[in-house]
Amino acid sequence: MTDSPASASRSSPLVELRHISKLFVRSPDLAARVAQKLGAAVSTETVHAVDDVSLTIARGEIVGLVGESGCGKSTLGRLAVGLYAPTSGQRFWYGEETGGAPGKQTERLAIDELPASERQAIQIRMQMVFQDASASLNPRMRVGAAISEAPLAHGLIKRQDREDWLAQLMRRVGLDPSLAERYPHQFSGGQRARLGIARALAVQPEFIVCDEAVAALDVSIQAQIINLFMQLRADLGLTYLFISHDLGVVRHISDRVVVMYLGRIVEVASAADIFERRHHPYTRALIAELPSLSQRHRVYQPVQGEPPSPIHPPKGCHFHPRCPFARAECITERPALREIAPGHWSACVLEP
Amino acid sequence: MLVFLLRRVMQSGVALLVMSVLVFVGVYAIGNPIDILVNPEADSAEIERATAALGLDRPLWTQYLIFLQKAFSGDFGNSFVHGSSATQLILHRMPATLELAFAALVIAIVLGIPLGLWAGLRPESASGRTIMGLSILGFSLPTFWVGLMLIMVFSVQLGWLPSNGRGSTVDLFGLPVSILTWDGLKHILMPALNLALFKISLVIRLTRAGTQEAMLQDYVRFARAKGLKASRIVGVHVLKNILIPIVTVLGLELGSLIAFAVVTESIFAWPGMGKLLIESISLLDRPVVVAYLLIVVAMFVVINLIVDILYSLLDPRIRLNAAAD
Amino acid sequence: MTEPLPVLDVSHLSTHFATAKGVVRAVDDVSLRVQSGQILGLVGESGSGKSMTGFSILGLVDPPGKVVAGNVLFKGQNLLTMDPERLRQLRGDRIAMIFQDPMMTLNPVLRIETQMVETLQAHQSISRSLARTRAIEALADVGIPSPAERLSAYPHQFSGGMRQRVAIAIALLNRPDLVIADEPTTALDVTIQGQILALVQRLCRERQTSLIWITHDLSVIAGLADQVAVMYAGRIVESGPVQSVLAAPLHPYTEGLLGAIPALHERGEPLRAIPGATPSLASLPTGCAFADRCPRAFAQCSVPLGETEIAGDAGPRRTRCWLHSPVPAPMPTIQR
Amino acid sequence: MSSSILPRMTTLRACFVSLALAFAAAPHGASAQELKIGLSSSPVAVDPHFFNNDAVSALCSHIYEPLVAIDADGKLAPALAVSWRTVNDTTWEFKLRKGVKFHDGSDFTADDVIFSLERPATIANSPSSFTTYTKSIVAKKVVDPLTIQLTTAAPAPLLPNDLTRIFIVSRKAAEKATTDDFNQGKVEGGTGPFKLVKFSKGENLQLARFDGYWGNKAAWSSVTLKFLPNDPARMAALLSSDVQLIENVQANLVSQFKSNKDLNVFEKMSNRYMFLYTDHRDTSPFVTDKAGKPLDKNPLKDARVREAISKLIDRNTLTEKVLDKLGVPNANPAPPGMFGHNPNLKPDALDIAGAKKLLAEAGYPDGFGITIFGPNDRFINDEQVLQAIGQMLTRGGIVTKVQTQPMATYIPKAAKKELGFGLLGWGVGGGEPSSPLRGVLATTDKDKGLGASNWSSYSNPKFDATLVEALSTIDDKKREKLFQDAAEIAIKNDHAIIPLYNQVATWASRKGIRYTPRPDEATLAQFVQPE
Amino acid sequence: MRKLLDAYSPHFADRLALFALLVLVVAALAAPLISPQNPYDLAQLNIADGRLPPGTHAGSDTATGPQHYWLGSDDQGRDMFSAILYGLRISLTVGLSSTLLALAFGLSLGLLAGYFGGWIDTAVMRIADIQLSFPAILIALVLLAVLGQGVGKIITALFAVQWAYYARTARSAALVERNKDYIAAARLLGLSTWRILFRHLLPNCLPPLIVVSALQVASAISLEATLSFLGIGLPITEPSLGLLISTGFQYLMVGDYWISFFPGIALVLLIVSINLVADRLRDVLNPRLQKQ
Repeated sequence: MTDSPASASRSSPLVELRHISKLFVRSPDLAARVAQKLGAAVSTETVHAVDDVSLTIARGEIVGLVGESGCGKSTLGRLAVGLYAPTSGQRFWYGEETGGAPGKQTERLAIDELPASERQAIQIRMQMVFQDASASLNPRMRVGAAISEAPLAHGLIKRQDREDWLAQLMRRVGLDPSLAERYPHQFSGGQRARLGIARALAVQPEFIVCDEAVAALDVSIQAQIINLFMQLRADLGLTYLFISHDLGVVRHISDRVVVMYLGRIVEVASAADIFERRHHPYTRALIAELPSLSQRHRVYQPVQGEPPSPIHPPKGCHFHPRCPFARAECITERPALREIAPGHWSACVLEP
Repeated sequence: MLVFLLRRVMQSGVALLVMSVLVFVGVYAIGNPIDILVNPEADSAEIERATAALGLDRPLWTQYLIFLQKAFSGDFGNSFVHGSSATQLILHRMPATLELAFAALVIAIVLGIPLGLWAGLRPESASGRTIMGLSILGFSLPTFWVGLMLIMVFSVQLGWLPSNGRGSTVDLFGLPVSILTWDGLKHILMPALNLALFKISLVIRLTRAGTQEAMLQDYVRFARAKGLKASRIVGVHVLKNILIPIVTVLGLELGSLIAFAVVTESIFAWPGMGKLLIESISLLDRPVVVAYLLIVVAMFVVINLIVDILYSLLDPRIRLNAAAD
Repeated sequence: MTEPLPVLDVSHLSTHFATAKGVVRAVDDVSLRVQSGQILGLVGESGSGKSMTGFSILGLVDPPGKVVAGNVLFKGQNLLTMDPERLRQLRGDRIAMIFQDPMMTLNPVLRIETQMVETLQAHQSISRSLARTRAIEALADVGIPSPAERLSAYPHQFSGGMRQRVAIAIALLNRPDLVIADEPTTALDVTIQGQILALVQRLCRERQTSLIWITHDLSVIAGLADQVAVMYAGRIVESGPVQSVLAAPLHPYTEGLLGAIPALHERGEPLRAIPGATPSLASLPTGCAFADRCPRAFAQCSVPLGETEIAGDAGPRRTRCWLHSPVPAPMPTIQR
Repeated sequence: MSSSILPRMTTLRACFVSLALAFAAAPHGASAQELKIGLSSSPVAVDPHFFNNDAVSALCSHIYEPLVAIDADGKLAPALAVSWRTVNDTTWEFKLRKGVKFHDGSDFTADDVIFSLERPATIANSPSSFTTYTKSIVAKKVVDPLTIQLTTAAPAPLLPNDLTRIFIVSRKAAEKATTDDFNQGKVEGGTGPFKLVKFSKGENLQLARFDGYWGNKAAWSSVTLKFLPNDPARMAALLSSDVQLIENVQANLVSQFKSNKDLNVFEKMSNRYMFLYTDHRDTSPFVTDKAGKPLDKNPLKDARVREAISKLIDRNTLTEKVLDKLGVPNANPAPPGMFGHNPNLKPDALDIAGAKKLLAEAGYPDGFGITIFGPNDRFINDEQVLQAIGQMLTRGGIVTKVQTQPMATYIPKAAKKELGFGLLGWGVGGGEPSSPLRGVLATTDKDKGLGASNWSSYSNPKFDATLVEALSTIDDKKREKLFQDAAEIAIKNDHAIIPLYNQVATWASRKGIRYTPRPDEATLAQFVQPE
Repeated sequence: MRKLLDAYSPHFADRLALFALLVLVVAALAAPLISPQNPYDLAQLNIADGRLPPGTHAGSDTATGPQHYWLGSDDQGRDMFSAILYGLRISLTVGLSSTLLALAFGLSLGLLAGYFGGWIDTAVMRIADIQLSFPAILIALVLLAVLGQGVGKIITALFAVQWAYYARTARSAALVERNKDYIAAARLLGLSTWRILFRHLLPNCLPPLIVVSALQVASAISLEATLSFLGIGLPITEPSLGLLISTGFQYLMVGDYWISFFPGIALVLLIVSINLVADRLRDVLNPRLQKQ
């Protein structure tokens, strides 16, 4: 399968999602089924949170995932780390490079088909940093215990080494190790974000999904955390899927940007291309609305309409009701994600 | 809506079935009703006759199946003691209990909501704290104790109110109602108050908590920013929001009012279903006990249904179909 | 000064909260001025007191909070000393407010119609049917499709953006002279935010309504406002015409804020983050609250200071920083 | 065991009422012609043949009459029959009263008697049938409209006593009537001093004077019997003049009521015979050693132990202190004055030393452990009595636990012989003591109808023989002697049961109202008179 | 300590309630040490000392010898002071143990149901629904009629009445907590299900339940008193406060007020103080109000 928008620059993949879909279905219970038999119109509500998405993330790459609320970007993030089981599609993990330098042979593992013990070993290589740091930390656990719990449970560190290890890790994310015996609520928002990162790092992951990890932070703190993320990548060679609604942040941190709209990927390109050679009308609208410091008394000319309900998405291209360039075919046919330039993919019929 | 109703009916059906089995077995486990029904002067032959006459000579499961078969056609069997239909007996007593329960509910609402609002709007004031203190007292004092105290003070000592029984009734839509006569009102006042006591406290606390919470909401601030008068903010914006939990809880509490009427009816000799239940348990009159519990649970179901519908009327965000979980 | 009478003139406003942990100075010696038809951007991070400033102006501070000092002159009348009934009549009529979370500002159990009609009827004796007509017009103005039908809907039947439009319609119903908008687009998506900004901009311009736009996002202010005031820890640290402040910030905090915005950096380059975290409002230092995060702090910064007015190209600017104080500070008596 | 099954709620025995003594409101409302009575039961029917139950029968006694009545002294008295005699060993002849009218105006005849004797057997769903009293009759013969002969299979000396339980109803009025018809007042088939106006189950029975009554006309044109099983409620009703007469005054209020100048109190030693039954089986479930380990031998089987128990009980303290004088120590199923009373049977006196000696002789010098059971909602101060007995036995070395429960759960367990040692009371009705002898003491024999309530498993062939002989002895003198002998064998010689006392029945009225108290505890409006 | 007390409540009434509760609990705990008589030992009672007014010195014929009946004696010659202490013990035992049992059981079921969902959830919740559709007092009435008497039995009955309530509350708490990201994080970290349930979910579902159960202790005590008052539940020789009130009521106005009055005061004091303290706890533990 080569149709997945893989990174052009780095060819050594780490994680691959292949034709992943996630449906949230409220299935009718017994009573509803009986009512159905009696002729009542009982509809099954299905939300296509993620609709046939393929994505490959290379080792050491930062992929930014942008889109508005409800577009399925968070769901995709959770699918990627395995918090959600996909309705269809597969996840692959590329093991350590096996061969010598020239071959760069890596072993491709379908994660969810592995035996439990092996899956577990891979599973903890993939971690997540959550948006709401206060909800993602157990409020009734001391932060030191919360950070060291998993590595102790998995035998990654020894109990007698815990103190040193913890101090080192906390310093690494910019926290004073003497705070280890405190509870999460005794920390500020920025510190909590660091705690969330430390906990994820504790099991030595290779791949981290950052789900709106800086969205709740004030600008000044947000900058600190973004810097930390970049620092960690440089130090540890981490791979990120960086999910955010903030194009500015994504542009700054990412190597590659994926734009989602209503469960589908509409455009994939390098961070530079997305801004300079944006193709999909939705991407264009997003970038146009980006507040800018340089404009004064600017005249806002926003894209019209609002994202439709994911329960009843429009046929064809999901964006066509709001698209100024919509054609007849957009209403009926789902545009395929095609490579319009090397490493630049777009799901729009418009010529590049 | 249909799904919702169906779901309710199915759930209730299961509940009723389980309950009938439990009560059947339970009353059976308490003892053989024949032992206390039959006159001690009777000999063994009479005991056997009576056992057969009441169908108690068959194995329990057969008795249950026979009961079930009849129950499906709406017949809960005849009372062992009265000989007449258990359902009829209960239905005959039901209006009195319902009247008492509703009177208590009305008292709880009429007293509880204003007091709760007051305490919620002024949580730190002396009056607010006094109201809350009293509500804790109302929460804490056992019903039986309060009932006896009420009788002692108002009937015996002051002689203002009759201590027991139901006053004269007037038929309203074919049901005897006592609140329409002076005599009836005098009779119902104390038992209803006694029964309501706990609920008044409950309503006060719910209202207060709801008010305090609502007052912190943005919509209240927005209403103030719109320049609305305080009376409208409290009377419309706050009240309508807090009514939702209050209606829900009170609806569910109506069931417990009916159940707790057992105690109150005993103390005030109120001729309702609860008194019938106590009598029936003490006589091991199984058909009446089973029928009583089935009817009460069925009433719960209906009350809950009404509560849910009311709920959806009060809270536009709720669609009945969504009440699935 | 030949400036016309400002619509709003706030001076030395302080709002304190008495809590168990001490007095929280949520708003501390804040002075603002909004001219007719002007848009003032009030910028600050969370907990900087920007929302509380808005509430204080309108008299919407809940206990244990209390406005302890200052004046709020609305067209020359002091709102703080005004009879509560008169203040109520002004609120929602001459001064309106829009809130952050459109999910929470509209009463969920009342129809839009009720919430609009009551707003009209609270301030003028107007028949219900006329009020309805006005409400429909107002909904149409904010771009609600088929407004007559939507009038009888409940808030939850609208999307977030639509709800915010309704809230704006309600705020503007009585054609107020001043609107205070408290982060009204923060909870919205970027495309919807653009729509709301466009709407507010258009309506204010058409009606010559003054606007205080409270936000944490400097880049929104950049495109929208005429004047900007930057708050930190309950105080305004800098204010002035937008172009001057953004182009050449006077206060190190403003400078830091701008430095933290990724858009102003090369991709991948480390951001110029402000170190440390916002201080607790309950235990502020006596001098500049920003001092311990400030790269340019010096001994004097622990001495209390007032605002300094500095002339600028686009108009006067003010800042609260010893770096720009014409008067040398007295020697600090307390060494931190 | 009692036959009035509807329990008072013990638990609501709260008694704040006396406070009212000082404040009691002046009587109001009731004219001399109107009488309101508060009953302690809530009878379930006014069909006289539906439910063999004392409370129901007492209620029915206002409307219906039997052939033979029990008078206020507990003796047989003519009612609808003016006289009766035995024609031979198995045949009784009853002469009926002349000029008696039913409430519907029709005449009372022998045919109505036949109908009334047959009707109980036709009521299939009766919870407790009156056939107990009629089934010995094998033939009925109408000699003339006012004379009837009843033939039994075996000699039935107690037939007149049994017939005190059978109310006579008019065939014409009742032939097609159901129990519901009776309850709804559709049947005007009684001859009693009152006609039914309305029966509201659980609330009251309203009666009107029957002006065509053959005997002394009732003093009240209308009577309401209110059902007030709740003690405080009933007391309060009297004090607030809601009713003019109540039955079963709370024990601890009797002396206060007596000293209240607005009230009258009436007392009568009831024929309710209170005793303890003891397990005569080889092992008994709740008998243990003092540490609580079960014993493999049942000490209660030893008559000396039973006697010791009896000697440990201070009956005077029970009746004077615990019962507030509402009890009279008594060992005899037939209380003084009743047919069959045995003057030799005296209650044991308190004798702790003697008891300990007996226990030592029986092999229990250190005593043993036991649990005593009983109801808590049935008899006067039943719970307190049981606790006091517990104390008394514990003091004598028999470490006693006390368990009380509502009658409804107590009786079935006792009947299954799961308890072994407990308190029981037996209303000795019908004017003679055969029912407790037959039910409690005779060896259980289903075919002969004996020992249906013999929960102690007592069995003495000599007692059985004596009793059976008595039950078929027509001659009153001889029969009385046999009853006396039987009681002596079981109670005095064998200590089969441990007799305690007889309850004292109480009534209280407002001043101006008198009641003639009855040993059967019934409250009948026809016995209420203005002062 | 001072700080704790300030955090609890600045109001005198609330502090008084806390103090009263402590005194009552200590008195109940120390009952066998401080009561002059074991009121449950029939050998220590003498009916001859029945209904003595408070302060009487009597009791020649009891195992304990003569003593002062400071609060009088009941109809059986039971020293009221001792009886109240022992009654408090029973009330607290019954209230606490039934509540704790119900809490433990309901909480476990509720957590499992909430965390795993699916058929476990459906099964548990249906059973709880059925249980909850019976009014508590009716279940207790029928159950006690079946079970008979004894402290263990009344605890069983009250347990049966309460567990479903906790199961439901715990489940809804678990449903909320389960969807929080710290649980997701724990799963991602490969922690075992049991660890997630007990180290992460449980401590976070507990606080609201603790407040509920504190209130529930009071209502269990009240229900026990009501049932005792109705004459079922406890053996008469081991009276709880409810039973003492019940037996004493008939003497209340005959002049022997002490038999009912003192236990009544003790009961009301106990329930009111528990409720007051629980009420404060609720406010103290409620994060929404705390933020203010």
